[in-house]
Amino acid sequence: MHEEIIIAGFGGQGVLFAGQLLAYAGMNEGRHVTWIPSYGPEMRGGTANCTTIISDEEIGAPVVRRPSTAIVLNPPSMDKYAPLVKPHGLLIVDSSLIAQQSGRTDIREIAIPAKDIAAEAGLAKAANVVAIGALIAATGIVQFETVVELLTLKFGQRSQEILAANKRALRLGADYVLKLPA
Amino acid sequence: MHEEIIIAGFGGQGVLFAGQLLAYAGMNEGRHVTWIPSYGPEMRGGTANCTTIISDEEIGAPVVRRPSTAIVLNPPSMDKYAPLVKPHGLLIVDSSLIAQQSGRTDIREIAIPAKDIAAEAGLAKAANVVAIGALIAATGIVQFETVVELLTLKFGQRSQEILAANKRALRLGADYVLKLPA
Amino acid sequence: MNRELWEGNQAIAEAAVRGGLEAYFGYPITPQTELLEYLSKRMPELGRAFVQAESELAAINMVYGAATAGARTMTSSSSPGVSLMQEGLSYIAGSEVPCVIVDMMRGGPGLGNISPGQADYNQLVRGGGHGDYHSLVLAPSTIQEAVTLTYNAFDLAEKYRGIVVIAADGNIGQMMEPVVMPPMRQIGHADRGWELSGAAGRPRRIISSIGLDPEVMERINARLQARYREIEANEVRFAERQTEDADLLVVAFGSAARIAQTAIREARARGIRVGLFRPITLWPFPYQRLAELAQRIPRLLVVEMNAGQMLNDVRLAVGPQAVVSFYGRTGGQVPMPEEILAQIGGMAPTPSTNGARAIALL
Amino acid sequence: MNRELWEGNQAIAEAAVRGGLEAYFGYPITPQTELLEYLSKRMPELGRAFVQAESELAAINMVYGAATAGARTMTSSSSPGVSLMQEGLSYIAGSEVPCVIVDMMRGGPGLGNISPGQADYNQLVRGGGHGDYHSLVLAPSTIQEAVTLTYNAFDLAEKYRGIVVIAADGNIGQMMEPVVMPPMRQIGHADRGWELSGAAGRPRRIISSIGLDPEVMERINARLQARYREIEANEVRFAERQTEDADLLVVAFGSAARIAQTAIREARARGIRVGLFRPITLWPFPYQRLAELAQRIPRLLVVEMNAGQMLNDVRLAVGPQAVVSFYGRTGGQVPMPEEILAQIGGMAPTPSTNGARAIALL
Amino acid sequence: MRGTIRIDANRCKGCELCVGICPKKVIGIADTFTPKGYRPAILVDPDGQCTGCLLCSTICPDVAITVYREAVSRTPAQKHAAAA
Amino acid sequence: MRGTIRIDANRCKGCELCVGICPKKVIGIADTFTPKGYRPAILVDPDGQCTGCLLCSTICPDVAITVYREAVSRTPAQKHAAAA
Amino acid sequence: MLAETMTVVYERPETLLPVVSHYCPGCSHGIIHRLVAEVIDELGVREQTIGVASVGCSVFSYNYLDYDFAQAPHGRAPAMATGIKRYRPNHVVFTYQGDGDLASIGAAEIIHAAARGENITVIFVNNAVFGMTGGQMAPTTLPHMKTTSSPQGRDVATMGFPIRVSEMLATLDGPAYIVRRAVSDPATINRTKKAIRTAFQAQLHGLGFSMVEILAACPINWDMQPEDALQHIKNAMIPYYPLGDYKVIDAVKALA
Amino acid sequence: MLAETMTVVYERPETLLPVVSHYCPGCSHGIIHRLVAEVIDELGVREQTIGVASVGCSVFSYNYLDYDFAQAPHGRAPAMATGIKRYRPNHVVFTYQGDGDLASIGAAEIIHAAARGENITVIFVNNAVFGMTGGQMAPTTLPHMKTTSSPQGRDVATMGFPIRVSEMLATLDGPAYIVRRAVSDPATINRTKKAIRTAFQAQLHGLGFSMVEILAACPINWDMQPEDALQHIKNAMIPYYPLGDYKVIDAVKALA
Ligand SMILES: Cc1ncc(C[n+]2csc(CCOP(=O)(O)OP(=O)(O)O)c2C)c(N)n1
Ligand SMILES: Cc1ncc(C[n+]2csc(CCOP(=O)(O)OP(=O)(O)O)c2C)c(N)n1
Ligand code: SF4
Ligand code: SF4
Ligand code: SF4
Ligand code: SF4
Ligand code: SF4
Ligand code: SF4
Ligand SMILES: [Mg+2]
Ligand SMILES: [Mg+2]
Repeated sequence: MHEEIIIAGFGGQGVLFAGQLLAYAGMNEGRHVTWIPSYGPEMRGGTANCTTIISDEEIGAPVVRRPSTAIVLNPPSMDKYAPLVKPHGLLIVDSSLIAQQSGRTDIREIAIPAKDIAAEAGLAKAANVVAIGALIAATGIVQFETVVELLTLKFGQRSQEILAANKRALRLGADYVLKLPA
Repeated sequence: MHEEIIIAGFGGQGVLFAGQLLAYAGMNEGRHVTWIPSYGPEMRGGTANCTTIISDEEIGAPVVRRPSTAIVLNPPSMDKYAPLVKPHGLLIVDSSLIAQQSGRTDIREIAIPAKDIAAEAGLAKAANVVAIGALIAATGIVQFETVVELLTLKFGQRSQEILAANKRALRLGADYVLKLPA
Repeated sequence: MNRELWEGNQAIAEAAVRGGLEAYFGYPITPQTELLEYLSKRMPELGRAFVQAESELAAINMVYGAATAGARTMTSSSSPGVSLMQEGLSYIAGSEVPCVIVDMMRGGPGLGNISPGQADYNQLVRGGGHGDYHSLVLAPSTIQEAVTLTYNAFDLAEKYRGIVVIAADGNIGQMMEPVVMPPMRQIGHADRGWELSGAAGRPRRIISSIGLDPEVMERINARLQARYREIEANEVRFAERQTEDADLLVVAFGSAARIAQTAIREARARGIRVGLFRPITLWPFPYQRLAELAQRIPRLLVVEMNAGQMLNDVRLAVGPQAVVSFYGRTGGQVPMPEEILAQIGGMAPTPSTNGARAIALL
Repeated sequence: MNRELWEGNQAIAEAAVRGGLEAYFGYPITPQTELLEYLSKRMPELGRAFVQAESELAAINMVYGAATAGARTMTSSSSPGVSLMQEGLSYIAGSEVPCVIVDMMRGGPGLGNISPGQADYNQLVRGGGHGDYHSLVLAPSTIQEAVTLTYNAFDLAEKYRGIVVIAADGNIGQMMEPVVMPPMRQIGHADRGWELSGAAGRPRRIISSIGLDPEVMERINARLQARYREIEANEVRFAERQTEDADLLVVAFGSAARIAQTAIREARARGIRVGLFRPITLWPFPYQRLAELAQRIPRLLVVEMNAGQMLNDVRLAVGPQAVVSFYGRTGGQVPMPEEILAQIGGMAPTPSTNGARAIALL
Repeated sequence: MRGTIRIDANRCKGCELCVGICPKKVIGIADTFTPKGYRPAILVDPDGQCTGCLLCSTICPDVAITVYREAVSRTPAQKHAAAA
Repeated sequence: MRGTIRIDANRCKGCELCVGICPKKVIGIADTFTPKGYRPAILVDPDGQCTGCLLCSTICPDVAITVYREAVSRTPAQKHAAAA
Repeated sequence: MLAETMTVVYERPETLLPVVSHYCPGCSHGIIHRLVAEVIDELGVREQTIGVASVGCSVFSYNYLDYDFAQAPHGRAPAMATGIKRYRPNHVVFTYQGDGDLASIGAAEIIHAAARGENITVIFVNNAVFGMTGGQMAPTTLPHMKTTSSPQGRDVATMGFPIRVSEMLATLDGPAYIVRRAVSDPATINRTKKAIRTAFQAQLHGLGFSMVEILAACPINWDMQPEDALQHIKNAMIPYYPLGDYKVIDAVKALA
Repeated sequence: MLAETMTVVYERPETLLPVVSHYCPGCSHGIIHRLVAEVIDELGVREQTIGVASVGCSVFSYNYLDYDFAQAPHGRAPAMATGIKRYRPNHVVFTYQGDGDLASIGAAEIIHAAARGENITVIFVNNAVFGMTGGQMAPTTLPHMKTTSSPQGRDVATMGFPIRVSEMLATLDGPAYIVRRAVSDPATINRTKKAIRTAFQAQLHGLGFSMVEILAACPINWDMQPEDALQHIKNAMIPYYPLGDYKVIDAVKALA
């Protein structure tokens, strides 16, 4: 197994955190992992993206030009990354913010209203976690439970409320995908 | 012809000027010349020395370890340079300040009380010029007149008195040597 | 085995702390800032010295000061900041005190950008400062390796009383990877015989790089050169992968090497037998081993994130009988595995002379 | 022909003035100070800009500023001061503005001493600063040559929109020799299309070395590299003496070369046929010509006032089939003709490998 | 005095400084997003309360606001002075 | 008070600062040279006018002067204080 | 809503290019850029102006201000400006520098440009933090303030005290005009603009070094809402950095 | 002449090594070295003292002062001293710097060491000229003074004004003790010694940054007889650089 996931959006949408979450999960499941961010010229408010690789083999390049999966959380990222996903790859799109579609037929495209779902879960900011839930449901790249554990580690001590919302977001994201027609 | 002259003494004794005087003279007589100073670690009051080379051929190294001529104006310079003069070379020693002798038998050694002679010429500081006079008389390395012209250029406009004293110093230096038993 | 996910900058900082770092001085610059930030918290916690200096110039001279006082000391920066340290580095080398420098190289020249680069190779390896000196330059290609090298860098610096550089780039500095951290070392050490600790019960000591008398200065240089020969004899490090059966050798260091590794895997999958030679010490450069390999594998592809700086050393090692191609990306561009693969695929055995370089610049 | 006796520093200063120097910025340091002192009088006399900067860092950035404004501009320093200029030089290179730098090298590393040295070779030639850039480095071996090179340096700098370095040492800077001074040039020039002169009747211009997008930065680098290839094609300079019948080739630059010349004369007087190859451009290095010569004369003695810096370039040029010996004096020591002669005499045809250097350090 | 403003939604970054400063409280935040992803400020002034007082344009860091006033003939110099 | 001084001719550089400062004018310049080539200062005090006032030693840049006074018993600390 | 009878009383200055800046929402750099542009427009000197951008968030000020521009190494803008001004004495030369740039790494260059009385104008944006690199402590960071490199707050015992640059430079004989202003509300903003204008006028009259220090907000690194950040200028910064005229030579006073 | 009854009332301090210095006749460095040695001796801290020599004529101060010593790059002594002091906080760390070193190339380092309140002592020898390199203009050179790099005299219009370092640093909150003294005659010399002692005492008590600026003579580069040079300090330098206490925090006052 060798998965390269790019997650992209505006700064502040938690794309870096989402990527790290995956990397931690991969590591905890005994895999090789790398995570690497890339910032735009802007301090804040610009675009941000990161690449997480989870692999059974030692990882060479931590950067990829064409990921096997892309999660895009804003329109510019959609424009940039949708065409780059490898054939047979996966594209996850936050349809709350992105109206268009990639138009590609050689990949699997999941449009999920992540932001709205997050709001529904009680934490509008957790669209990133919704997207991770969707990714897990679509690929099984890591175990759902591994991520729940990590969320617990991360938020558990700070606020039970936020933790619960994040768990809900993860669950709802996964459920949304599981309910999609296959 | 290829002459390498080291002139050495305390800072302030005009050793650098003496060397430049020779270099100018050599140049004006159509020769290749170089002049190069070397300072000790001390700002002032330390030893100073310079090397002038006058040659019919293009000059390579502007520095020499063993000069064909050394003019030494203080005891430390005597100690340092007397042993370095090339065999058959020339050593000019200001005997007003330096009591010892080199003890070398393979060189010509001229002990001249340059400082006293300079005082006699009316300019105690002109021991350096006395020594140049001696050098010219002993070697004919440059024309006496060339040096007189240069002194005139240098001091003529500033002070006739100083000029006259320098000319006297040059003359007396030369005379002293010419009168030595051959 | 306790694997933790560490960001490169922070991992290096923690490795330094565990390796015995007693005094850190630095100035923010991307992509190294997280290292400084980490230590701004970690060092005071441990009661060790941390100063955010007013500049890289001040930082390197604080390091110089702490080093003369006997501290295990370090600074970190990125390319333009390292340029500002050149005078200080030359002084440190000239006065034979130990220290560790981390350079998270970025795209240049000038202000350039904050993307990863390797164009400080010459500056670090050939001496960016004046005078005849060398730093021991270590180029990790994983965070684990960066940790190990940093942890041991202080010992090396002290052993040879000189500068050890960890030469990495934004890839290494900003990525995260699982790491096993080495244990915390005790700090504090016996008097080493040269450090400034107050002339109590012994004659005073002077640490200076002056030799106003050239004879004295030449003796200092002779001592330095002798030590450099010793380092060349003892400390050459490199890694080889799949060189046994290779027809083609990729030579790359640091993050370029790990990227090349992906290309090599792909090439092998396509039946092209490629090996990797990765210098870990950029200085001393592994000339000898590379020369041996080139006897057997006379086709080499040098991959760097610069316009061909290590290339000179490779050429020096292998001589003109080998075919040396070069693939370089500059200005913060990272070569992608596919590009390297294309170079591997397209490498025709045409000779390249030493005078003219075959530089592929996109 | 009007021969005048000039001190090297002053001669270079006057040559710069006559070559069109419009703005000078510098900081005192031995053995360069006389150059600055000379200009402190000469420039204001002519109504041209002179500033004694607060440091070499400030000086190089004043030069950078004046260069962006279109001035023919220069600074001068010596080794430690040049180390402090590395960041500025990298910026100047990256933003493609022309300037001239004089480095009167001295003994190092560190504070070292004020005696002549050549140990800035790597710093000047391989890039002391970060990023992929080159300066055109000119190494005069007489004052007349220093004058001519300086006089024309501004044209070169402008032609290639980059840095031209006059690399000399205290020997050249402080000695006096007869010189024929070139005539005074008119100053003032037409708009060159890039200089900052106020956006009057044209779109504004920006001079910057930033390329935050690596693609942009790589394009800048590609442009620089293309220009460097052009310089390599056009500007290689060297001098040869008595190479026609030589059995042994001495390779040396700057004042080491003129000293070697004395040794060669002596060697020839003793019947040993020795020739001299003297690179005038240290970058671009005359690889090709030296390679040709080494085909015919495969025994070379490299003489430098350092621990063997140009040596690498000589090795790159001649390859392993030639026997390359090295004689270096360091730390401000000047090799004497007799010493070089002894090396010439004693040069046995034993092979030297690229990995290990044969450095004679006294 | 009667005035109004125009907010360039492309430039506005939704910092809300104008919202806070407006003495007439006629600036609000839109529900839409700018191309940069911000919710821009909008004028909500059904009653024409804006006086053209220039406070919003003075505080706006992104110079996104143009201010208008009921025409009074003025020279360009005066116009500048008003802005100062 | 009666005093005297001793000038270390090896260290003296003949700057004449002591000569100028001595209120008793008992310091002169020798005719000889030091190893460094300077004419050193010498005490010329046939009448024992020196008071040990410390002015010369205070001004001497080369710390070449040791000052003595008619014995009055004093502790080392006082000795230092006197120099200050 | 825009009646026919309405005329523009405020619009973007001509030499502030119509592009969206890279600054964060609420960042004071935007306001200060505007003020510079307005002053240059009003003085009508666009075509003889040369700006020197520094390293900091304002490194791209040249993307917004429509003049010839150079970009200086971190801290060295005053040296570059000196080089430009000495060669082009009739041009209007200004630097635009942050507090990290000017007061930390560039302390020597600003002092010496001021001491030389270099006839340039310095726009000094003091936001008490290294903005661009992500909010590290600057020499101007207030005591106890938390930053990414003073995570427990600036402890003056180990990290030193903030530098009051205007006061420090005012001890020099070189400068003609040194004042401290703020951009915390419309009134202070308007006063800042006046000061910027005076500074440029001083230069145009050849009176020597002029600098306007401007207390500014970096809401992102202060971790505050833009409005709170402006409040923070008033409540925390101004007490430590009093607004005022630190040096105004008579010839500059006479300009008014 | 030396009667039996005589005792030594002044002799060379113990930690001033018995060697002939390289300084020119009449150079003030010699006096100042002596004062430092006397103070260190009197405070009895030789064995915990670490000196930092700078680049200038005093580069070899370590040849004369019998303490552990480091030698700093030009201008960077305060940074080196910071590195030493942070690692050895209980040692007495001082720098010995000339005006070229401290006020020209090293302006940033001295300001920041002062602003940090670094607990070190700075002996600042202001002789208004670059002595070591042969008498070029320093930032401290008086207006109109001729030097080898201001051959027509320092023209303040193009070369700027002298910097009054003590006044400048006194604007900072970091320093504990900043005074200006002179060595123009025995009285000023004795007062200088007192100040040096106070400065070191401040450090010993952990009170922070202390600096004694000392107006000093460089007879050689001033081209004056030593005695005239001391007069010049009085007549020309002190009027421009008034002697005095520029910053003395209460805790330092309490030491006296
Ligand atoms: C030599 C060098 N050192 C460090 C940096 C990294 N750097 C870029 S901006 C900056 C700080 C800028 O802070 P400030 O001047 O206050 O500007 P702001 O971003 O706050 O407006 C630093 C340290 C650099 N580019 N060059
Ligand atoms: C980086 C660098 N620049 C310049 C020099 C040359 N230099 C040596 S001493 C000196 C000036 C010293 O003047 P000052 O500090 O006033 O000391 P003084 O000799 O007057 O006591 C200079 C410029 C140097 N050694 N290093
Ligand atoms: S001009 Fe004044 S009243 Fe009108 S919107 Fe702006 S702040 Fe409000
Ligand atoms: S102040 Fe400007 S940027 Fe901020 S919300 Fe209002 S219009 Fe938008
Ligand atoms: S101690 Fe006083 S009286 Fe005696 S020689 Fe010295 S200055 Fe003169
Ligand atoms: S003051 Fe000292 S150095 Fe000067 S002449 Fe007197 S004894 Fe000699
Ligand atoms: S980080 Fe701060 S200074 Fe930089 S753009 Fe954002 S708010 Fe402005
Ligand atoms: S040059 Fe001046 S400062 Fe230096 S030793 Fe001589 S008198 Fe003293
Ligand atoms: Mg800031
Ligand atoms: Mg001085």
